[in-house]
Amino acid sequence: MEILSLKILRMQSLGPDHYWMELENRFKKAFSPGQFLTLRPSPHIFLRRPFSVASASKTSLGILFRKVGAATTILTEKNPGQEISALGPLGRGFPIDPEIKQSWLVAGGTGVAPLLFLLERLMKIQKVSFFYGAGCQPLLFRDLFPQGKYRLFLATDDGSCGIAGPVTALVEKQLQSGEKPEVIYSSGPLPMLQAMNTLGLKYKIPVYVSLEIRMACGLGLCLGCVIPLHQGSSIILKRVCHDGPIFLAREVLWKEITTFTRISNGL
Amino acid sequence: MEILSLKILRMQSLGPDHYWMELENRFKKAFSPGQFLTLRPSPHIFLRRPFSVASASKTSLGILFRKVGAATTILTEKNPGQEISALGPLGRGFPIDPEIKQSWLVAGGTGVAPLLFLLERLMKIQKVSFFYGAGCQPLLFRDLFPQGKYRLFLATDDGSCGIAGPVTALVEKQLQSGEKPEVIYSSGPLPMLQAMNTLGLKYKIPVYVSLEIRMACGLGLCLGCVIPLHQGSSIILKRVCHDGPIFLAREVLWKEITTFTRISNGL
Amino acid sequence: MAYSRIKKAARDKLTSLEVKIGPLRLSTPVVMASGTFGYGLEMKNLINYRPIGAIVTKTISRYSWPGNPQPRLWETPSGLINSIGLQNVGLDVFLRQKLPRLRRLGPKIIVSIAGFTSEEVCCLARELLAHRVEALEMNISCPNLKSKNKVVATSPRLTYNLVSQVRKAFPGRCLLVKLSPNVTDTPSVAKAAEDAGADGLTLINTVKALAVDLHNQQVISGGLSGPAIKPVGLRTVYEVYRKVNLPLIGLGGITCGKDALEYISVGASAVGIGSGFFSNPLLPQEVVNALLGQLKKTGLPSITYLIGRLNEKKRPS
Amino acid sequence: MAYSRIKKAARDKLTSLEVKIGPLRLSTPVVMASGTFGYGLEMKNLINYRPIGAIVTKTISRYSWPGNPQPRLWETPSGLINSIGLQNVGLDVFLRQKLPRLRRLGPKIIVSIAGFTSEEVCCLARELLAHRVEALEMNISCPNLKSKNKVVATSPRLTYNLVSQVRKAFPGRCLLVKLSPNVTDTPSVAKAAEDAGADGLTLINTVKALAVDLHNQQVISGGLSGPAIKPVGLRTVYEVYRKVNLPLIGLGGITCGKDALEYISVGASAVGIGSGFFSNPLLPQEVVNALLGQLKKTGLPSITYLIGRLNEKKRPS
Ligand SMILES: Cc1cc2nc3c(=O)[nH]c(=O)nc-3n(C[C@H](O)[C@H](O)[C@H](O)COP(=O)(O)OP(=O)(O)OC[C@H]3O[C@@H](n4cnc5c(N)ncnc54)[C@H](O)[C@@H]3O)c2cc1C
Ligand SMILES: Cc1cc2nc3c(=O)[nH]c(=O)nc-3n(C[C@H](O)[C@H](O)[C@H](O)COP(=O)(O)OP(=O)(O)OC[C@H]3O[C@@H](n4cnc5c(N)ncnc54)[C@H](O)[C@@H]3O)c2cc1C
Ligand SMILES: Cc1cc2nc3c(=O)[nH]c(=O)nc-3n(C[C@H](O)[C@H](O)[C@H](O)COP(=O)(O)O)c2cc1C
Ligand SMILES: Cc1cc2nc3c(=O)[nH]c(=O)nc-3n(C[C@H](O)[C@H](O)[C@H](O)COP(=O)(O)O)c2cc1C
Ligand code: FES
Ligand code: FES
Repeated sequence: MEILSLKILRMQSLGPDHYWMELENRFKKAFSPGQFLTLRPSPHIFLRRPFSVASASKTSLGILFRKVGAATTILTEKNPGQEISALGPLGRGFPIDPEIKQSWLVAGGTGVAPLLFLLERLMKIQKVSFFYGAGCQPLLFRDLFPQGKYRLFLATDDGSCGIAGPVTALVEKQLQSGEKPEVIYSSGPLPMLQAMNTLGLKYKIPVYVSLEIRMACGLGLCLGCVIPLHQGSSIILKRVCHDGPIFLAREVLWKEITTFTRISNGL
Repeated sequence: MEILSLKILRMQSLGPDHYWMELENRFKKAFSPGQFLTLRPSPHIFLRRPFSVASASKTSLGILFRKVGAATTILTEKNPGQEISALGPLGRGFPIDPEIKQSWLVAGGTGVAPLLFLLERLMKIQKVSFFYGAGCQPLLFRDLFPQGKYRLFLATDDGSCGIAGPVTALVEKQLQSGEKPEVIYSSGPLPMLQAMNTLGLKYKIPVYVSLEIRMACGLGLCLGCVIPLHQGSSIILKRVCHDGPIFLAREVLWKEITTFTRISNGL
Repeated sequence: MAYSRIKKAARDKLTSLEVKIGPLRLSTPVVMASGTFGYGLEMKNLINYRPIGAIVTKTISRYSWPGNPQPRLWETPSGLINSIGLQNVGLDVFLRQKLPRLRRLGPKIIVSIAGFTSEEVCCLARELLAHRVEALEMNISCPNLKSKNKVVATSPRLTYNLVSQVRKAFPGRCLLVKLSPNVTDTPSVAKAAEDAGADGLTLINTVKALAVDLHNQQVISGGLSGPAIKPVGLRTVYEVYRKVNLPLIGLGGITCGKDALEYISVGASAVGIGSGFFSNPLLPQEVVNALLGQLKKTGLPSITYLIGRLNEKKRPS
Repeated sequence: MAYSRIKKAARDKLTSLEVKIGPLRLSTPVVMASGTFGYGLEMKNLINYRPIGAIVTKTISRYSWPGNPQPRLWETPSGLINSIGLQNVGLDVFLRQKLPRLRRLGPKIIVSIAGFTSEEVCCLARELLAHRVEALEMNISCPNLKSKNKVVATSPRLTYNLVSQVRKAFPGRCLLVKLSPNVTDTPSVAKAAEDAGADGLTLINTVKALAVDLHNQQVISGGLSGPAIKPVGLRTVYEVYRKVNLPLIGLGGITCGKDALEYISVGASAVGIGSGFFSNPLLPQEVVNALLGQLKKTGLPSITYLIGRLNEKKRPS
């Protein structure tokens, strides 16, 4: 974990309200897929903001973000060459089991960010299928996908690209066809993650989800991001920033989470 | 008085921490020299900031500002083409008596701003001498001065341009030489204005000063900028934003003002 | 929203933004707060008064008052500290020079009053009644009016006593009491004001605060306003709404239409615009636009249906 | 600064940033506040602990406590509302798993405690004394510990009673009391804590606040921290410094070295870093640098000479 002032290398508009930002990577420790960092876009906004790392090389870190409020609006006004305070790597990434041969990645909207990074990693060692859904064609950022060996399934709500409907329907169709991965990794809006959990339970496939929740410190200090999890027969409290943001979907108490947050993040 | 979102036409660094900004002028009412406007550089800074108008044409308004804190720092980051909320014209300008044939303008540091505008106006109708002092040569912004018929006397603290010493010494030397204007207009840091008041009393010349004080509304509503003035035999309260910022120096209770504010503005 | 309630609203012929604060009917719930809109007259050339339901005057006292020396202002993160010290023209000048012109502006006029003794406050109330003023706001959170060195609004008992007396001096018209957040238990003070006969409550006044000016080696002690205190204002309105049955004017840090909706949703019948006006004189219009937008979005016929919507617990009745 | 005082300082061999809070000697006046630095262990890989004079632990209770459901956080203009609800591991786990590791970090350890009854608090104090803990901070501004439904820190009497009891249970070592700003008269509560034998006071805890989430149609009730409340914290320290003779740990909204100097100038002997750490984990170092810079600039040998410099009125003695 380090706090650094990093130069912005690139800033690119991807489509409606979505941006791609590249920062120089001077972190000593490498990020693994699913981990995040926090940025401070302006001294006039109090809290740092968490963002998943969407790509990482020795020299640069890629972030895919959506403009939703004050901090992300200020981010869109940044120019290459400016510096920004970055703190990371934070959280634990997606668990990757070397025994596993076939995994599915299921992304909804802006939630595609951490899965792009995971894809980069997994496609070299596993058979990977990537399911990707968004509201409409301009919100499916296909340019961000790496070249390589994996299958890409696309869905849009309005049918403007790929099949029409939620990405989870696409996943279920594929499951119904008899195909079955050993593990599913998913990231996106809560209702989608809940649907993925249901599918995972139904088809007996472990599903890992990346959870988003309001954070204050991102460091495990404030206990602001704590959620209850089933573990064995008991319920335990975990910090999303420190113990997550990746959790096994079937351990999450979905009702607890969905009653307080309806994050309208894409899809 | 109007509140408008104005396009920034020009943004230029003048020297250490000093900038020249030009805004489109869409105000229906014309500014007169000595009047000011308030700007809101960012929604994340609560209060608007007052700035003297340093030049005004039908199409543009010029502002000379010094970077001293949060708001002025944000101003320096603005680019031509961006818009900014502007409210004006505010306050009363320098009183101009059509009978008067000869006036002196005495400026210290950033305080030169309103006097540049006044000079533009007066040099066409009067015999004008402009005394201008600053810390050092890079802080004497000679490029901002208009062409025309007037005398320019320069002073710097370090003697890097013009005579060495405070501009008030330059003024006093000229007064000692027997020359005497009918009126003096002055703008600059408080100690300089106080010295000008002393000179005015000594040589029996009315001195008008432009006062700077913290403001909240700039509109005469909050009574935050109220100062006491001698008027006849009594003391009355006046709002700097509404009744000023130009006051007759001998009416100002200097002690009251200097005990609470030591604004380090240039010179 | 049940169809029957909407029909009832239509029967009642409520115009959509109209609200009632006791006997006072406001065309919109937007109230210009005391001390931040001068005597209401200064803005005639800048803004449109139509969106404004009422103007609360700068607090006036029986005799004119010079206020505090400089410095009177200090900006803080998302806030403003002021120590104006109730500078005002006094009752006589107010009645002669300000009131007649104020009345021609359109919005309802609420005169804010304060005094050093209860007799002084009652005297103000009587004089203003004689001049047919429709509404008063008692500024009892003002540190000048002290009884045994206590600000009245810090004590339910002192509040009850003072409000009862002024109630008698100002019968039949709208009597508002403005409360302080600098109190352990604002709801109990609110209850005292209700019991004493107030028609409505205005909350909150500024938050006790201090700034340090290291450069000039001085401190500035005063009241904090602005966005920084919005969470305090919302909390106070939320708690008071649960304890009393009076209409509330909620304020503290309102700088956009959304802020106004937040206050209304926790129980404010009207909202006050204070120092937010300084940064944006178009705010009254923006608030009205946001409220109309919300009515359109929800299909509700009157803003009154939104009052206290997120303050679940039933109010005592 | 008189030469004689400087000579005396040199004689006393004070290191420049050392301060004393009762019997507790801190190498720097920088104190990591309760609840915003976890159990002090989490940051070992991120920051240097050298600039830190003391760490106050997350408030612990006799038994572990789950805290409040989500949402627990809400950002406000220049502030943060939290409603963690004192989630903590409880005394036993603290003693077994946290304390031994905490002690190896370097800074002094102050254990923050709270309970539902005075017996519970005294029990915590006794156990911690038995484990040779050097300093306690009583979190009596915590809304969980109520006597007749009153938060202890809202009443001088309740404060006096509780502090006296804990004083007896924790003799000879540093006993701090953390006070609330949500009180009509914090100085009188401070006086009660002093009279009951406290060694120092920590002020302020968070400011009662509420946020409205219109999108999810819910309210978030909790305590406000961050730059928004700095003016409230400064005011409280300023007032309490005039009333009591105890060393004060000032906090609320500190986000830079200048803020720390402001607190010290109105009377704080040490400063607490709370939610400001979230935005900038380098803050402890920055504060120390600013304090050292100030000593260099003023030529003073010890930071203690700056304490209360702008709080003119003589303290009672
Ligand atoms: C672990 C993690 C990883 C994230 N990765 C990404 C990413 O890769 N790309 C991206 O665009 N966004 C990501 N987010 C969400 C991002 O942090 C928020 O969108 C951002 O903080 C909003 O800041 P703002 O000031 O612009 O908006 P605000 O004005 O603060 O809020 C606007 C909206 O964003 C939601 N929001 C605010 N804070 C959070 C938060 N901490 N978590 C979730 N929702 C929030 C609010 O509910 C609100 O609806 C991530 C969040 C977490 C916790
Ligand atoms: C009528 C009037 C006309 C002015 N004209 C000009 C001008 O033409 N060019 C220019 O550069 N500045 C001018 N000023 C000063 C300018 O308003 C301040 O420099 C600015 O508000 C500082 O904002 P900030 O956020 O950058 O600094 P802050 O962080 O707010 O303050 C930094 C420093 O500026 C001083 N300051 C802050 N506010 C004011 C204020 N309202 N008046 C005086 N000093 C203040 C403070 O004492 C402090 O030392 C004028 C002020 C007034 C009242
Ligand atoms: C400069 C200033 C002067 C004020 N004067 C008064 C006053 O005379 N009487 C009063 O009741 N409140 C006064 N107030 C308090 C406001 O009416 C309001 O209650 C407070 O500012 C909180 O609202 P805001 O955050 O929207 O400004 C004053 C506030 C400010 C900022
Ligand atoms: C997330 C969070 C948790 C806190 N938990 C505690 C606590 O357990 N005990 C306590 O005494 N204070 C607690 N506080 C209050 C802080 O210690 C501090 O008094 C307050 O936040 C003001 O300081 P700040 O503005 O620097 O954050 C907490 C504050 C925050 C933000
Ligand atoms: S955000 Fe602070 S513990 Fe997770
Ligand atoms: S700044 Fe408000 S009256 Fe002058």
